[in-house]
Amino acid sequence: MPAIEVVLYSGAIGLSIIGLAGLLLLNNVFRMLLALVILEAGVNLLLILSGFRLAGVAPILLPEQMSNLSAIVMNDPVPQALVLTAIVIGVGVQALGLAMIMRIKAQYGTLNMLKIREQLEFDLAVQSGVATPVSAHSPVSLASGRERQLSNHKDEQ
Amino acid sequence: MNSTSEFVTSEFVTGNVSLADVLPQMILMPLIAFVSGLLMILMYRKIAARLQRRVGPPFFQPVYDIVKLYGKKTQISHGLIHDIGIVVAVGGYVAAVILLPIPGMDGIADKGGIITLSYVLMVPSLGLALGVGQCANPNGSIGISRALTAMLAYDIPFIIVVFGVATHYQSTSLVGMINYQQTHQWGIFEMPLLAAAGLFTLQGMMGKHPFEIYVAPAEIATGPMVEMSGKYMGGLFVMQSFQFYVASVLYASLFLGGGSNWFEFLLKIFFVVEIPIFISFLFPRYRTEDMVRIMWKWPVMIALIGIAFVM
Amino acid sequence: MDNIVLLVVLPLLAAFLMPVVARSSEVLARTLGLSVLFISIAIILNVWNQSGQIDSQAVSIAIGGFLPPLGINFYVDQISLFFALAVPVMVLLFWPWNRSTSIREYSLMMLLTASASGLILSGDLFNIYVFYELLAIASYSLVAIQGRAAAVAASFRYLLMGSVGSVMMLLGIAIIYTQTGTLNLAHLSLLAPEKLNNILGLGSFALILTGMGVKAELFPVNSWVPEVYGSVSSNLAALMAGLLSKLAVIVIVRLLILLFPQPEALQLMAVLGIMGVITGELVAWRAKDFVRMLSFSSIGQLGLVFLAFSIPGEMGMMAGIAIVLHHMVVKPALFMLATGWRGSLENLSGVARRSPFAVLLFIVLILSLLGIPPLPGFWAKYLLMVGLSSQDGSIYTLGMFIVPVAMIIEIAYLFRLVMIMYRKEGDEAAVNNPDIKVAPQSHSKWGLAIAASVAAMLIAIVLQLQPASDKLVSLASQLSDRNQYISTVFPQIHTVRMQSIK
Amino acid sequence: MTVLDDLLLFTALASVAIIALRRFASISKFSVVVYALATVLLIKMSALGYGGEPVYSSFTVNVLGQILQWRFDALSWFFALITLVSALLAAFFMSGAWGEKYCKEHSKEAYGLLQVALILNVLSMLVLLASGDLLSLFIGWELVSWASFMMMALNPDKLARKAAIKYIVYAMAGAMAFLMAIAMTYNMTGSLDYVQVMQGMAHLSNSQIALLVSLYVMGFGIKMGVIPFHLWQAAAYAETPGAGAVFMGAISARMGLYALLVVIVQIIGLTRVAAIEIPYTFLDMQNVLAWVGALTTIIPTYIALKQNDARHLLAWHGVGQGGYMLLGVMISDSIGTAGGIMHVFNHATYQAALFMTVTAVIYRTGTSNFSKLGGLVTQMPLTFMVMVVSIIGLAGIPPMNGFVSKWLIYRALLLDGQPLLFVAAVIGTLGTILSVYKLVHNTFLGQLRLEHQEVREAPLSMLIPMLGLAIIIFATGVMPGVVLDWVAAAQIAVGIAPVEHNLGGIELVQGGLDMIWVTGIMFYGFAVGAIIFYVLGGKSKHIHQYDNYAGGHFLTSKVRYHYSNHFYAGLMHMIGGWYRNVFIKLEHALVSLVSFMSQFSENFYRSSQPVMLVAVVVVLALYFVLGSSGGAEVSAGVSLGGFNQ
Amino acid sequence: MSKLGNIPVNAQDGKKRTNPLAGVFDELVQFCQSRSMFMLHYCTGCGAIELPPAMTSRFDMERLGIQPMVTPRQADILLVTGYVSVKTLKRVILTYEQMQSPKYVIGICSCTVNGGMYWQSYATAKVLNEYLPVDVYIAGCMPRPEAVIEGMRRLMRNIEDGKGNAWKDYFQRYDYYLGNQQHLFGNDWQTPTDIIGEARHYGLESEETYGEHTKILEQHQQPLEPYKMRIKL
Repeated sequence: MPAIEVVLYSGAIGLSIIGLAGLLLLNNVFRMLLALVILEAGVNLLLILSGFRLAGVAPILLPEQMSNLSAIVMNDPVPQALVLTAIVIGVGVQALGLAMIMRIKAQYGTLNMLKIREQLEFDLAVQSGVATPVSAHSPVSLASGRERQLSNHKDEQ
Repeated sequence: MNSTSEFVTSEFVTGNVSLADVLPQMILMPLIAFVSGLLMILMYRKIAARLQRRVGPPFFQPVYDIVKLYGKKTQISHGLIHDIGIVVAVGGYVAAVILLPIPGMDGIADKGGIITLSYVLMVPSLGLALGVGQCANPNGSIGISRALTAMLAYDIPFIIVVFGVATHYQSTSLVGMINYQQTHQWGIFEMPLLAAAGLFTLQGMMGKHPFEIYVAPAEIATGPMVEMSGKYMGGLFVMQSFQFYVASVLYASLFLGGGSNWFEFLLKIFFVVEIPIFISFLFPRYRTEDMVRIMWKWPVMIALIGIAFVM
Repeated sequence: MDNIVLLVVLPLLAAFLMPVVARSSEVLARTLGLSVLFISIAIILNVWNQSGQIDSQAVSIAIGGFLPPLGINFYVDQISLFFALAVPVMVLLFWPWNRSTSIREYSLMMLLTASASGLILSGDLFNIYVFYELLAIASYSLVAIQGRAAAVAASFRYLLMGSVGSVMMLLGIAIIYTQTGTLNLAHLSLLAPEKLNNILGLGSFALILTGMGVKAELFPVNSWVPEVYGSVSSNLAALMAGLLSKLAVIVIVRLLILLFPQPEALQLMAVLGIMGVITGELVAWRAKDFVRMLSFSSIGQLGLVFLAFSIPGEMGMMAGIAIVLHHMVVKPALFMLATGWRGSLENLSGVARRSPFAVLLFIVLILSLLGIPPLPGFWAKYLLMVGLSSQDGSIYTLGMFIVPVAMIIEIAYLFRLVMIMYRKEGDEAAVNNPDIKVAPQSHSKWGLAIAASVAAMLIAIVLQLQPASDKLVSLASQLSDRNQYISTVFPQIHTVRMQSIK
Repeated sequence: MTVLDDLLLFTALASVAIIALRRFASISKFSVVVYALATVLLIKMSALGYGGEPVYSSFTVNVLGQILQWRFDALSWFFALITLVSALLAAFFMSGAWGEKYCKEHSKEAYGLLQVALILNVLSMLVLLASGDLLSLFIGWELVSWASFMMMALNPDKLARKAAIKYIVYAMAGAMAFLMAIAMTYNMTGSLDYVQVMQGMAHLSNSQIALLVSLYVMGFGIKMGVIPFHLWQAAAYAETPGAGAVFMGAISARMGLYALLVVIVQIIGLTRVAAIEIPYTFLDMQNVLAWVGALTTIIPTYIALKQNDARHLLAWHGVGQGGYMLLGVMISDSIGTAGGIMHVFNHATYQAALFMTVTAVIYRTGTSNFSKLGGLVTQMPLTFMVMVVSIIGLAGIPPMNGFVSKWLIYRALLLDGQPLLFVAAVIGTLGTILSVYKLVHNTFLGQLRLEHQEVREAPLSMLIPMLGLAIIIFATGVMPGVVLDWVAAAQIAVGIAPVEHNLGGIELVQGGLDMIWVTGIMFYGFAVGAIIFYVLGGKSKHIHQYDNYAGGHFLTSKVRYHYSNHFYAGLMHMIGGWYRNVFIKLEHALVSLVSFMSQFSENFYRSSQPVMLVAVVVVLALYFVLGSSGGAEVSAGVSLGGFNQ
Repeated sequence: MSKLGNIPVNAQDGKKRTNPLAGVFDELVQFCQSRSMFMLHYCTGCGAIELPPAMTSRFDMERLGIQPMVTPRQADILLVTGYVSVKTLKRVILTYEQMQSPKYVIGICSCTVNGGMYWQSYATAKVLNEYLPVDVYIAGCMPRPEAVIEGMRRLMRNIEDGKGNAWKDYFQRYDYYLGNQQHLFGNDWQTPTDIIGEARHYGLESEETYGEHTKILEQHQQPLEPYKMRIKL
């Protein structure tokens, strides 16, 4: 495999790994979204590379080339089309995610994933009537503590 | 054991018995049992007295007691079940006595066999228990609860012994067993361990010292008998004489070859009943749980080893 | 026949037109969605009536006249047609009727309809990806649009998981493409025994399974389920649990049959299915509110589905389809019952007195869910057990023991709930103080009607067991028939080639 | 339309009618008529009980390649007879005063539901008994389970609800084991039809048979309540509303034995079971099952001994007596199986009678707690009489029917040379005697409580079925041949040599049993006893219960002079320490294990990073992929840029 | 009436035998009764210490057919062995009433005869036969076993001769005994036993059975009818 391909592939894989690691290790939801963007970019790059030929040309078949098909090195157009779609979809998802982050920030006042999850669990428990609602100003940790208390409270066998 | 089984089965297939044939037996057998039982009680009391260096009661003392009890002017009943209890207690033993073969009288014994007999023997206990229950006296109920516990204690080794014997003779028919022993060898020589365990259970079955916790006069006022007066008590005395008789005849039939003639038979049953009597005044009374413990330990162990030899 | 395409096109158009139309006339916009759904149903019924041959053979529709493998195509057989029918019908059943619903939500519902229909009909791998993503976006938005903070947070977590999943799926598709150079399913199926029967093929299957699994509530990637179902309306939860997860499952199975001949792929699915069954039921056992219980029960049932489809051969296919179809009707019905019964299980104390009919329906539904003969759920479970016991592998043996255990746990928590429902009122004070009770309400007539008709359907199937079982056999044989797929899409392929594939 | 069709159709229509009419007052009369008519239909098939050809239903269903069919043979007929007669008696029992009181205490609706539950139980049992292949057997099985559950769940008490939940979980476990076994049978033999499975079984290896037998036995054993699955039954049956408990106690749990007879005895065959050696022991599978039966006679019986509530005591005995049936069947000779099968009939009669008496006591006094009863014999003498007759049957003492079946089992054990099993069976019987005495003593004997002085005899509608059952118990005890005819036919139906019998019992060269003679002698003995008592003894006076020896203490109504607490104190001193609640602890441990695993799984679903799971599954899946195919292919597979290939 | 010589005995000496066999059975029973006496020793005082030697190997009462019994239901003889306090007397009377006829009372020690060394105590009943019909008194403080056995033998002879009928007196003159008991214990005195009913049941009543004291008793008497076994549906 030519060196340049190694570089390209490792770059793409590296991007994916960075994205994935970011998603796993970060707690800030906005950063997580950015990590997702990086991950998608990496995977898209991989997809592109699968159709990439070193020194290839654009896949436009001219009539005079018909006689000598095997001599021509062309880039594969299909992955590029796919990636185009994937990028569009990715952008859509990211925009949706951003909008959601704004709503979350407005309502929960935090971007920390851990706190969001605890608040979310607590909200769900309150909605379903298995935990006590607390005022919006009470600290999240207190609420979650109470919720935990309640969930341990009654345990029918 | 195949030869045994062939022997037993070929000889002792009983045909249909007509009622007329067995009616004399049905009348005579309880009488014989009653008289022998009275003598056994007398023997029991005499031996006890002798062991305690006393003179002991006169010869007819058991008769005096029973006649006196039946001749009481007033007697209390706590209700119909109280009466029926005594009837069943006596009647059950009468039935059991009839089901036990004795020399020359074994017409009906084959209709039941040893398993039936050992269950018929529970009928008087149950009847008595019901009768005592109606007395509404907790001492009686405690006594019954102890008596039933005692039954549980000695019946387990007893039933192992019965199993061993029945396996040995390949039969549950008492008549078959006796005849086999008379023509071959006594069971006690063929199954010494089972015989020893059987003797042990005999001790419990007779309900005398040291296994008479259910009576415990000073503690629960003779337990089941606490409210028994007059003919009720008399019934129990009659029952006791049957009890001695049944226990000894059963043992003699299983291990000592029954009796080919009357003399031999009586000798054997009195000899059998003598052993527990001698033992009974040498030991103090066992508590209920101790009785259960000892009965489930030694006789069971001996009997199981005995079975291992028999099988 | 070709107007099948309209199933995708019309809702998609409606989705984009609706906000525009709403500017001039809101009523028109509202009716637009409904009318599109009715038209869709009419189209499918028409197709079904028109061509009796759909029972035995399938039809491939090339979009825009470009024949596969270059063009993209829709593949229509019994099963895809059935699910294509299920999409508008169920969307219609769980249509957000109330007047306050914004027009955006209707629009998203139409998007959902379009993408779902496309997903099930599509005969092209990348199209499947695209429709899947559309479906995902529609459902993220539908969840988030519920307005509550919890819904947004749940939706965002769902979005993160789903996006990563779809990236993985894209990666899988990339691998497949590099191996085979095509994305048409039929073509891939032709090439699969040579090109994909290797470790890369297996890897790509694992990636696709992970990606699609997010929607299909596959074991480890389903932690969004309780959060999302708990925060959205019952209608949406019913739609997602009943329909969308099943669509994803069917697509996975189709890919599995056509593309991945490796036994390891089945084993992977079996392992994840078993884990899903056991963890789902275990957590449901601990659940303290109704919706959460249903969510985890749904995870468990989907685990059963994966386990069933992982059994090679027609028996597994039958079992899988039976469970899928059964769960597809029962779970939405249960979610409809949940509309009145949100809240702690303890609060349901004595509801049987207030709404005996609903409780009766609930019992019938869960009996079928548990697989009590002669209700349809039993036959599904019976097929599953027979299928599992027919296999030798240790995983299947494990599954054969896990499934009963899961059922026992399921019966324990479901009937604990029934007993709570039949409690005398005031028998046991609720755990919490009274002001936080979410008091049980009476059900909407519509929800009860849906639950009742599902129950009636179940009983009708019991009375018509023989035809139902015949239908199941034909569905299973068609779904598992690779050759029919290939020969339908490429009628020109020589039969000799076909035999060599076999 | 065969008679079987008529019967099933009639019962089905009747259940629909009863469901529809459940709120009407005349429903109780109607249901009695229904069961009577159904019994008549069953009697039309009575040729089955004497070795007639099986009756097939003309209704079959073809589903998933299986043909479901229904038929009645002698065994089914025998069980169906017990079912319908106990349903008839239970319905009669609750048709009168008991039903009115139940309506008053609960509601009309509840009473109607009880009737519905009863007819559904009967219907489902008939469907089960009529099953002609394993799949229809399973369907019937589940129907019976759920019908029983419905019956149990009718009692709104907290204890009853708990028991019902426990029951249904156990029942589901059993059903699942059964289903697994069916699935395996199908794959091993290729069919679920009895005949074909029977043929297919011949080709299976011993290990396969062992697996099947253990699964089947687990399935059926849970229903029968054998050790170690005995925990559910007693509480569930005891807490069922009175008349329901009568029916359930009589027959419900015996459906397990029916299925066991069909599957293990008839289809698999006990010789195959006996051929399975248990490794590292000298036992075979049959021995193990026999021991399960023997332990089931012992442990629940001694648990019953500790109960302080009449219903619970009886229900525990119901579990224990099931052990005798299993033991009898597992001896596998004609006498033993006859004993086992006959015990089903006998048990049904006395257990129904006992539950009726206890229900009558509850009806009059409002409680079945031993500490709150006593001395009722003067107030309810007929009830007492029925109870005495039935406990003699339960304890297996002549001349009642329970003795005959137990005698058969003992005799078979003797012939088979099984000393330990024999001893175990006897230990069970002795425990039964102890606890039935406790039952009859603590309810009917001893001191009458002040508040029960005005208690009256049970009403006629409850007495008639009780007395009828008492007569049956005695009559079949004296003339066991009547039942043994049916039993012999049932034995032929399951492929065992029929027991040789006559009207009075068994004729066996090595010591038989003739109950007519035994009973005759016993009654002769009682007559002698009565003569001694009434003729020789003088007049006696009936005295008040407070005129009682109390060590010189003056008894008044303020002093409760009655012994019912810690009834077998001495025995418990000895064996009390052996009650370690091992099975309850095991059950709790199992629940704790599930709870622990559940918490573990829940923590998994609560992970804060949603993506973590995706990553984990991808990594694991890829690891699995690499592991499964070996690394060599990786380098070969990685050739990118494949379009030109 | 409190003198020793006034112990009322209804002697039936003048009984005529019309049929030689008429009394045979009765005589047999009487003989057996005399040869089989179960005694209930109510050990109220120091006299009880002399009973064990009388029963055990030195003197061996069993050769006379005398056996100890622990419950009044089975006993024939009530031995009152010493001073009787008022509280004890209640129990003695109850025990006596629970014994089954024919039954006999033997008062041992001087205390039962006239109060003995407790003659001026406020708390003892001095003369036992005011409250119970005593058959035999064995005086002495305390009487030795020989004396006890001699007393027993006397009783045996009485019974054999058909003279041991003091128990009938309790039924026939119940009013008298009840009066003395009421005098000591107060007017609300009642035992759980139904003496009047018993007297009526066995035909042992006479005019003196009833009187002013039985009327007092009837006023406050708790019902003593046994529960009849009845079938009331």
